[in-house]
Amino acid sequence: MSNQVKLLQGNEACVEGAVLAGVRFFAGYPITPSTEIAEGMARRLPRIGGRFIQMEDEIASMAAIIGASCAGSKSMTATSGPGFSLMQENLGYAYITETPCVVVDVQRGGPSTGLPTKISQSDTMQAAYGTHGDYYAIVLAPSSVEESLHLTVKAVNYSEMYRTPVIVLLDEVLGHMREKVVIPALDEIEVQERRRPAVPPDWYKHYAITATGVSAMASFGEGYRFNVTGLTHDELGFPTAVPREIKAMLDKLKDKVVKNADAIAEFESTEMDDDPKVAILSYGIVSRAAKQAVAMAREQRLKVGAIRPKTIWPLSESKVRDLLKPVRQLIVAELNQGQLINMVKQCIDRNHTELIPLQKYDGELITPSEILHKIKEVKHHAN
Amino acid sequence: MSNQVKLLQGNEACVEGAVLAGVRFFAGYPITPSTEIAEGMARRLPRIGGRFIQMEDEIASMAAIIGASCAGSKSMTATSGPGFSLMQENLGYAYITETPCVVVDVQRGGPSTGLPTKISQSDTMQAAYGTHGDYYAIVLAPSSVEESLHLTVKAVNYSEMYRTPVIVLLDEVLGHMREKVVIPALDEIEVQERRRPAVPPDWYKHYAITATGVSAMASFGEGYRFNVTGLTHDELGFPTAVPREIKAMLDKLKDKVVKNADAIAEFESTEMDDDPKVAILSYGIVSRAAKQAVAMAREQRLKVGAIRPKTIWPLSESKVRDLLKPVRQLIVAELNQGQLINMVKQCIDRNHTELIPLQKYDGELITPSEILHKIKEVKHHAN
Amino acid sequence: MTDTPEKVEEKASPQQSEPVKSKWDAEHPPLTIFYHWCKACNICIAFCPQKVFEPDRDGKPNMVRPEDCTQCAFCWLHCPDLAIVSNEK
Amino acid sequence: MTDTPEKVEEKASPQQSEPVKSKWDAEHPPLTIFYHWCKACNICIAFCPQKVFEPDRDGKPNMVRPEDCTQCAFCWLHCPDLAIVSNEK
Amino acid sequence: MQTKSDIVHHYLRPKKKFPHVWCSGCGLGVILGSLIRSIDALQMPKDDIVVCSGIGCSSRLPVYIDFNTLHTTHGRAIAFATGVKFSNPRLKVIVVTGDGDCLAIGGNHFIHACRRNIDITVILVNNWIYGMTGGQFSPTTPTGKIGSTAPYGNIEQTFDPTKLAIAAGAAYVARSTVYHVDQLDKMIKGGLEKKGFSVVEVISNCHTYFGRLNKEGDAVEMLTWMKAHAMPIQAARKLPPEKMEGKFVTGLLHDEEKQEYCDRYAQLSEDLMKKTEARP
Amino acid sequence: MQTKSDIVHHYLRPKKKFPHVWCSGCGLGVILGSLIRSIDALQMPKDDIVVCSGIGCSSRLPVYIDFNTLHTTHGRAIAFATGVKFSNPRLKVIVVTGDGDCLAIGGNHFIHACRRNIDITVILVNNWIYGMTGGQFSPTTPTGKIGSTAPYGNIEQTFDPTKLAIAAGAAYVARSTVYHVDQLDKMIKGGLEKKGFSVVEVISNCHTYFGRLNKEGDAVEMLTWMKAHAMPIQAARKLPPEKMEGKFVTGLLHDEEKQEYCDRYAQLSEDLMKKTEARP
Amino acid sequence: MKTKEKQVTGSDRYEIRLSGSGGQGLILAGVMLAEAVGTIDGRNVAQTQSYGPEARGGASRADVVISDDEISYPKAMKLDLLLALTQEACDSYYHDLKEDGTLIIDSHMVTQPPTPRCYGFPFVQLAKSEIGVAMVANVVSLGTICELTGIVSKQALTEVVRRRAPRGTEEKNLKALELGFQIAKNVKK
Amino acid sequence: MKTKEKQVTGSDRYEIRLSGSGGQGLILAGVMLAEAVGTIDGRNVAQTQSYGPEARGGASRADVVISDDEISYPKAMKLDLLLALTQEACDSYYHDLKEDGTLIIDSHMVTQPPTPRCYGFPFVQLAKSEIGVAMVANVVSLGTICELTGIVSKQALTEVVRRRAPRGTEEKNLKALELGFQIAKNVKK
Ligand SMILES: Cc1ncc(C[n+]2csc(CCOP(=O)(O)OP(=O)(O)O)c2C)c(N)n1
Ligand SMILES: Cc1ncc(C[n+]2csc(CCOP(=O)(O)OP(=O)(O)O)c2C)c(N)n1
Ligand code: SF4
Ligand code: SF4
Ligand code: SF4
Ligand code: SF4
Repeated sequence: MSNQVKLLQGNEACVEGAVLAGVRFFAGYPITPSTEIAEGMARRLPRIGGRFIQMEDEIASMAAIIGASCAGSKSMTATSGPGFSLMQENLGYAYITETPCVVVDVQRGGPSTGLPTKISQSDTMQAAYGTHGDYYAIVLAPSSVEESLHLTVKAVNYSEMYRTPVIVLLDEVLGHMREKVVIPALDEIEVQERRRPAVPPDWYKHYAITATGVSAMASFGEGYRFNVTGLTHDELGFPTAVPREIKAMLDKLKDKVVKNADAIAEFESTEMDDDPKVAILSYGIVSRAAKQAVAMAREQRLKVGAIRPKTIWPLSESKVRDLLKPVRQLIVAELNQGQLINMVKQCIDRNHTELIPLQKYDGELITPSEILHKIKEVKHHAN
Repeated sequence: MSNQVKLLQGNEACVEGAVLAGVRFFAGYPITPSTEIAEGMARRLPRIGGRFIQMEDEIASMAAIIGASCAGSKSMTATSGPGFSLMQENLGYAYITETPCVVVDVQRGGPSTGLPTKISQSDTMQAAYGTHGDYYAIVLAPSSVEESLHLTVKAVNYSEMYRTPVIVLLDEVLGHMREKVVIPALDEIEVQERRRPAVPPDWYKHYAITATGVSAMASFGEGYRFNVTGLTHDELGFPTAVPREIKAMLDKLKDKVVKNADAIAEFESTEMDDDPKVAILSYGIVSRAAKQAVAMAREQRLKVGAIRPKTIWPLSESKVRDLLKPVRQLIVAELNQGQLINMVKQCIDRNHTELIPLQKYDGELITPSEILHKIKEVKHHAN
Repeated sequence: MTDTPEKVEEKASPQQSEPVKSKWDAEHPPLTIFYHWCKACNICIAFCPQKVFEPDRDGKPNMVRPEDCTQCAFCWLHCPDLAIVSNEK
Repeated sequence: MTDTPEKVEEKASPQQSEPVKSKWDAEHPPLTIFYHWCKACNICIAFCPQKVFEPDRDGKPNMVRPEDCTQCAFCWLHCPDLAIVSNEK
Repeated sequence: MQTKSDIVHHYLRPKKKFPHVWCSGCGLGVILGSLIRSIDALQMPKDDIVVCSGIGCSSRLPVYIDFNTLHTTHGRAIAFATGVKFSNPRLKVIVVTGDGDCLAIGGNHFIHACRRNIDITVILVNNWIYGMTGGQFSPTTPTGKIGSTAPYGNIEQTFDPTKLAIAAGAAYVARSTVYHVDQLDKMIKGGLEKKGFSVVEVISNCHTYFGRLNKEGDAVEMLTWMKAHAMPIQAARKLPPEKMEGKFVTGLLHDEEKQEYCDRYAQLSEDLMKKTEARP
Repeated sequence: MQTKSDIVHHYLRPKKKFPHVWCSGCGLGVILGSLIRSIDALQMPKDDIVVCSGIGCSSRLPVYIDFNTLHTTHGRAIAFATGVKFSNPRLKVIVVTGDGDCLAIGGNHFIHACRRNIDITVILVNNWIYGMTGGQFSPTTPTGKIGSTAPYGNIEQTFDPTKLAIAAGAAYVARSTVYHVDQLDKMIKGGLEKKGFSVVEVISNCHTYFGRLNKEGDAVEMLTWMKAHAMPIQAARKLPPEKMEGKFVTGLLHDEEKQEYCDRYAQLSEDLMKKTEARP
Repeated sequence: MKTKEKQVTGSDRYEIRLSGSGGQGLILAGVMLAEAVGTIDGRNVAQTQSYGPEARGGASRADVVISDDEISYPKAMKLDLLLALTQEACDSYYHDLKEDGTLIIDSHMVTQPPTPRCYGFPFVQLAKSEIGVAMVANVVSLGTICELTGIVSKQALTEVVRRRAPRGTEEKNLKALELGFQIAKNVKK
Repeated sequence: MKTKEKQVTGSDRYEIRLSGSGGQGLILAGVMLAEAVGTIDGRNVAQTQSYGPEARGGASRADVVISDDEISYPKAMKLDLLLALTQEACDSYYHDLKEDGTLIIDSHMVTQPPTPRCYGFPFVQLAKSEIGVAMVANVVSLGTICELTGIVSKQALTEVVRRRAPRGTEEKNLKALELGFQIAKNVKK
């Protein structure tokens, strides 16, 4: 199977990535436009000793993958807006219990049933704030089919490394479009395993506070017999209401993500070398339109660049500020009524960089010419 | 019953407010620390011709109040974090279908089961971004038992006026504490009714685009026979995938809240008249500690003020900037790891106003002395 | 079995005294078919006990034997596109 | 009815030959009670078929008739706080 | 046209015209017709009827008919309907739902509504598959059959929705098929007339997915199968079990008088209000 | 101590000591003991046992025992347990859940697990009320009884969880009470031994809420009631219906052999892998 | 710093904590006190309590803050009065009492008072012996607090005890209140 | 502005749309074309399609963008080639075709072509008459496109049609492809 070239949908590439990264448990409930992921898993997993189960709904799907992860499986589910909303409660459980798992959300138009077969990026904020309580999400967003494979691998890896759920944000267009993908050989990709306890069961603390913020994790059935609970808990995993212990637990959840934000937050820059004063910020499939627009603009001698976060959350404020140093006018292009732009507002100095929204939310993809149009408008203002 | 003085819990005050404002349908599922609201409704409603039903879960509760609202009842539910997470999908349905209803979220510690009997303000962001898709929440947060009554009335009113769900954010301490409340006579409070259609059924458009962004609303059984759907829809309420119609629908959802943000967003200022350079921003019960701290600071000749948003969402950027004009250092005090502060970051110029976080998330309330301590630290820096 | 055709025959009994065959012809068709609604599913054609229909080029029902129609109601009750109505019942 | 006492008597039968009454006394109590776990629910006291217990000041079981204990097991099987164990079984 | 067979057209929405979205030959159109005829036969005023649904091909049905219609979220139609009905018990509330909508994600609302015995009529369209999302297996897909998420054959047991409904407390439970239209009309009419929670399971053909994946042919073949395998309960009762092998029972399976939820609440509320008034 | 009656203590968590959080006299402690004895009797290794629960007083049980324990979200224990079991079928998976947890919010997961017949044992603690949140009525609160959200008496019908489980496809269904401890031990043991989905409903006393609100007395009174009203199935079968009035049936109510979910999947997977290998 | 705050929170703010074990009815006592002060005496009042995560039994407390001014911070900061019906409660909360605050203990239950400067009454025993039920010790102590501090009017408290007492126990509770007044009077004398 | 963009998106980017009605197998044809170009000819390719909200029947289309460079924007911007098997499809998409783009229509189905400068073949009829099943009209047209434009190699396309054709229909599909080549050759001559 090594280094095969295949024509795949974004959803299918997710399946490939997951299988490569070692995912052997998938529980899901069908929903457009994510269903091909479940269908792919249903075909693949039983052939490689993995397990696929279609649950009665998304709540159960999320529960099942957490249970499976506790029992030692790398596990994953996939859904779209309505299902993602339903998963929020148990997703919160995965955050507080620090259980590795991956959730792919293939975005479609919302709210509610909305636009099942049309594109959107309107789950951007929900991916970080959808469940109650404080928590810190890691959210990755590929922009091509090939990257869907690689970021899924990365999502599984981060989830195991940091013992936390990781979200992959796709969208209807990326999920369904086909591009060619070089399927890497197993030895060409890095696969991370969760850190296993090195201590005997009696010494084991399921939530040991460590320098990195990440605790080793035993699986059920290995002799450790620990407790897992969604209540605030102490290092051993027993419920606690002691303020000091609660704070320690919540700090741990925060630190392991926020302190590693610079490592996790990746960006791609296009034509940023000559320090353009105008740039486009966008993520996912929209950044493909931005890239095209930059090429078009450059042909017209307009000095424009583009920036694409591959990691939507955590926000690395320092990285964003760094990347935006030359930029005086930033077009934030997104398929919603303004979500990414709010995140950017949090980190930048608006006296230095003006933010120009380019928002489309009618079910259609932003086109290169719409961006080019905006670039020209902006240039005009700037002059 | 007019102008009675009663000793009530915050949760009980919500019940009084709801009943006064005309709520006659309550569907809920018990959860600490909100249960007293359901219990109060169970006692009250059957006595006044209203209807109380305990549903099988929070998803069903949210569904039932939307159904009831479509049938013409002012309706409400109450819950806490885990239940609020479960309600998100159907809450999104209420937003897109523009169905009036009120959800009270009595906050406790999260994520997940977290700290069922302890205070928190960590659903602040979720209240605006918990469900998928673009939507614009109205979220009110009282800081006293009496205000719990009045803001519940206001929540019901806003919900009917703007045809949208309204969230009331309480917290464990406010929900359970008792203060005396003057129960207003019915003629002392303003009660809003949803605008009924003035046109004959044939002309009726359930989602008519109007100047105010709010459409008149008929009830089931009145002869209008309209369709309600969670799909993107046209003015009549029929599913549409026409980009123009989708955009119009989403703009309508946004505009009716955002364009009225200045009217909806209310603030309380304490000791802000002499333009203090240091101020405390906080909401809900925390602002009571802030007020106490301001009094303590003023006694010590420290020029400090406090600002309290009664409306958490929508954010009125202009109002916030206005209020903060004199302030160079703003202590943002909240019972979470930093949620309100992110919202503030979006509207202010950080070169002008430094933001100083004061975050407590160990299940205990912030005390006046903790705030005073922070004030002193800050003053020191400022000198 | 409470099979549709049987049942409807009952209801149809008053007409049985009339000479059924002569009532319908190409000019006085027993049914009206809304061809723009019809999706050519073949149900009426396959199940008509009298074989009144044959498929046209698009697979839609062509009343080739209108005179055989007994107004048994099978077709209009089973048309999933509500594209058939009787001209009598 | 598969009532607990009956069933346990069966198991207890080997002991029946011994002189039950003489086996236990205040020095050789039939049971050990963990008083710091006991929450004084009164179950053992109320149901002991031999009325072995009486409540102390806090409502916890005081073995006033240890010699009457037949080791029927009711008390330790029903103590919701797992506060009773037999010294023999 | 003013013939009786045209009656269905008088209940279609004037502003949203046919043809509908369903596949050629899909049983849903037949059910649409049957529902309309049943309502018409009972002379229920259009204005008083509320039809709720969830998400799925079946759940698209209400959009076409000229009643008060509520097209909700996946699986939750019955919970919404409970709100509508309980808020205004004068309304006649009908739910149209699929085997996925009602029994997979919506199973809990289904059994709880049965338990409450609230006066709602559920038309449960059982086509053994998730049609809308493209053919995944459902809780009623027979063991061994293919679905897009059961590419090697479904390994799960199935629900019998009528048994579940009876065990959970429904007052009226019936089954028919899109082939047996007269029986179907009768069963739906019976459900609508019943005061209490009524469930009519309708076996329907999704040849597009179930038929194609399982090589069970087109609409005509699937209807033929229904004709051959349905057994009215009266007949079934007389048959020895071996003769029932492979058949399924249709007709009125359960009918029980018991107090309806809204009634019971109304009575409680009335009593309380009298008491309150009685006080000085 | 090394007597047999002490066995329960050997299964308590060394690091989290008694006394437990439950009220004085709460039946949950009795169930805890029974579960431990049953496991001990079957000589199941501690390391292989996973006990899952949701949220509620009952769901606090796993925290005390020295197995792999998973205290999950309200109503979802069975769905989590499904993930654990299916991921590693070697593990023995037990769910401890309340009438609210299992039948109100969790009803759907319950019936679907029955349907799949996955090898999990559910100990359903039925105390007719939501204990943890302070006495709201539940789907098993008898009609007419008081709950804090049914201050004028519950107007809803109840579920019989055993009927529901049987209708939904469970392989083993039993009922006992905290009074009938020997029977309870036997029923739990039977459930644990059963390959497939097993449900043991345990009638338990929440005198703190149910008892107090309904004037049914303290733990002793409620246990006495159980003693008086339980009827073993063998006896019940022989009684005329009028003699069963007000009684409830205990014992093994349903026991059926059918293929278990994980087994069936394993077989499918094995076949496929053989085929794949067989290919060039 | 703490001492400074004491001054600041001064004015006429008065903070009371009623503490003991679950089941002693201290929350109800707190509610009665607050209701009397707030709805009848017409002062401002805020009553709070702590719910343990494991609410079944264990320690219990109710706080009541009273003031003629608006009450900003509703929780107790530094107690003016602490009632402790158990040793555990006394040990836990004594340090929250102002230096010159009033400590009232159940003299039978709190065997090791942290300071000799306190009032001790055998509330529970008296309730049992005089009224016949230990349950009303809470109301006995309310009466005592009323009589000793005058923070609530007798008439208001009596009214509220009558109103809030569980049905059928009104008489017993009023007697208990009276008993509370009485034993305090004896001390004051 | 649009005209300018045309230049810009130029390079060797080539955009194809296959359109007709649902059930004509145009998505599959798009996938075959993309797979041949991408995985065998070794060029870059992006294949997209539009899902209606009401996916049951109705119009259908598949777009394939081909380039030797990296493909930034994956959707068609201005078509180089439009295949239209129905009048409706032709009417809807003709305006997306470049001025100098290639239009290929089913000459029986598209009775009113928007321009005379187009290639017309009776794909559906030919498929029926020559191969015996209308279903393979999609593959016939693929063959024609291949032969006319050379955008995909014959060998690659043949390979993929063999691989992707529904089991049991391989022969018919290969014959259809051959037919497509043939009719195009006749035109080119
Ligand atoms: C929360 C949520 N999950 C999943 C979906 C996707 N979805 C829509 S319809 C459907 C299944 C429909 O099956 P069924 O109810 O049997 O109806 P049919 O289409 O077969 O008539 C699914 C899974 C959704 N819309 N919302
Ligand atoms: C999503 C959610 N909703 C509600 C609750 C609140 N809650 C906790 S336990 C419980 C009911 C418990 O009842 P039951 O399962 O019968 O257990 P018991 O306490 O009686 O043993 C409820 C409603 C919650 N924790 N999470
Ligand atoms: S074992 Fe039996 S007889 Fe002995 S004390 Fe216990 S209950 Fe009484
Ligand atoms: S049964 Fe147990 S807890 Fe209850 S009184 Fe006896 S020893 Fe104490
Ligand atoms: S997919 Fe199936 S259920 Fe849906 S419309 Fe087509 S035939 Fe009917
Ligand atoms: S509240 Fe009820 S169920 Fe909970 S511990 Fe107390 S007696 Fe047991």
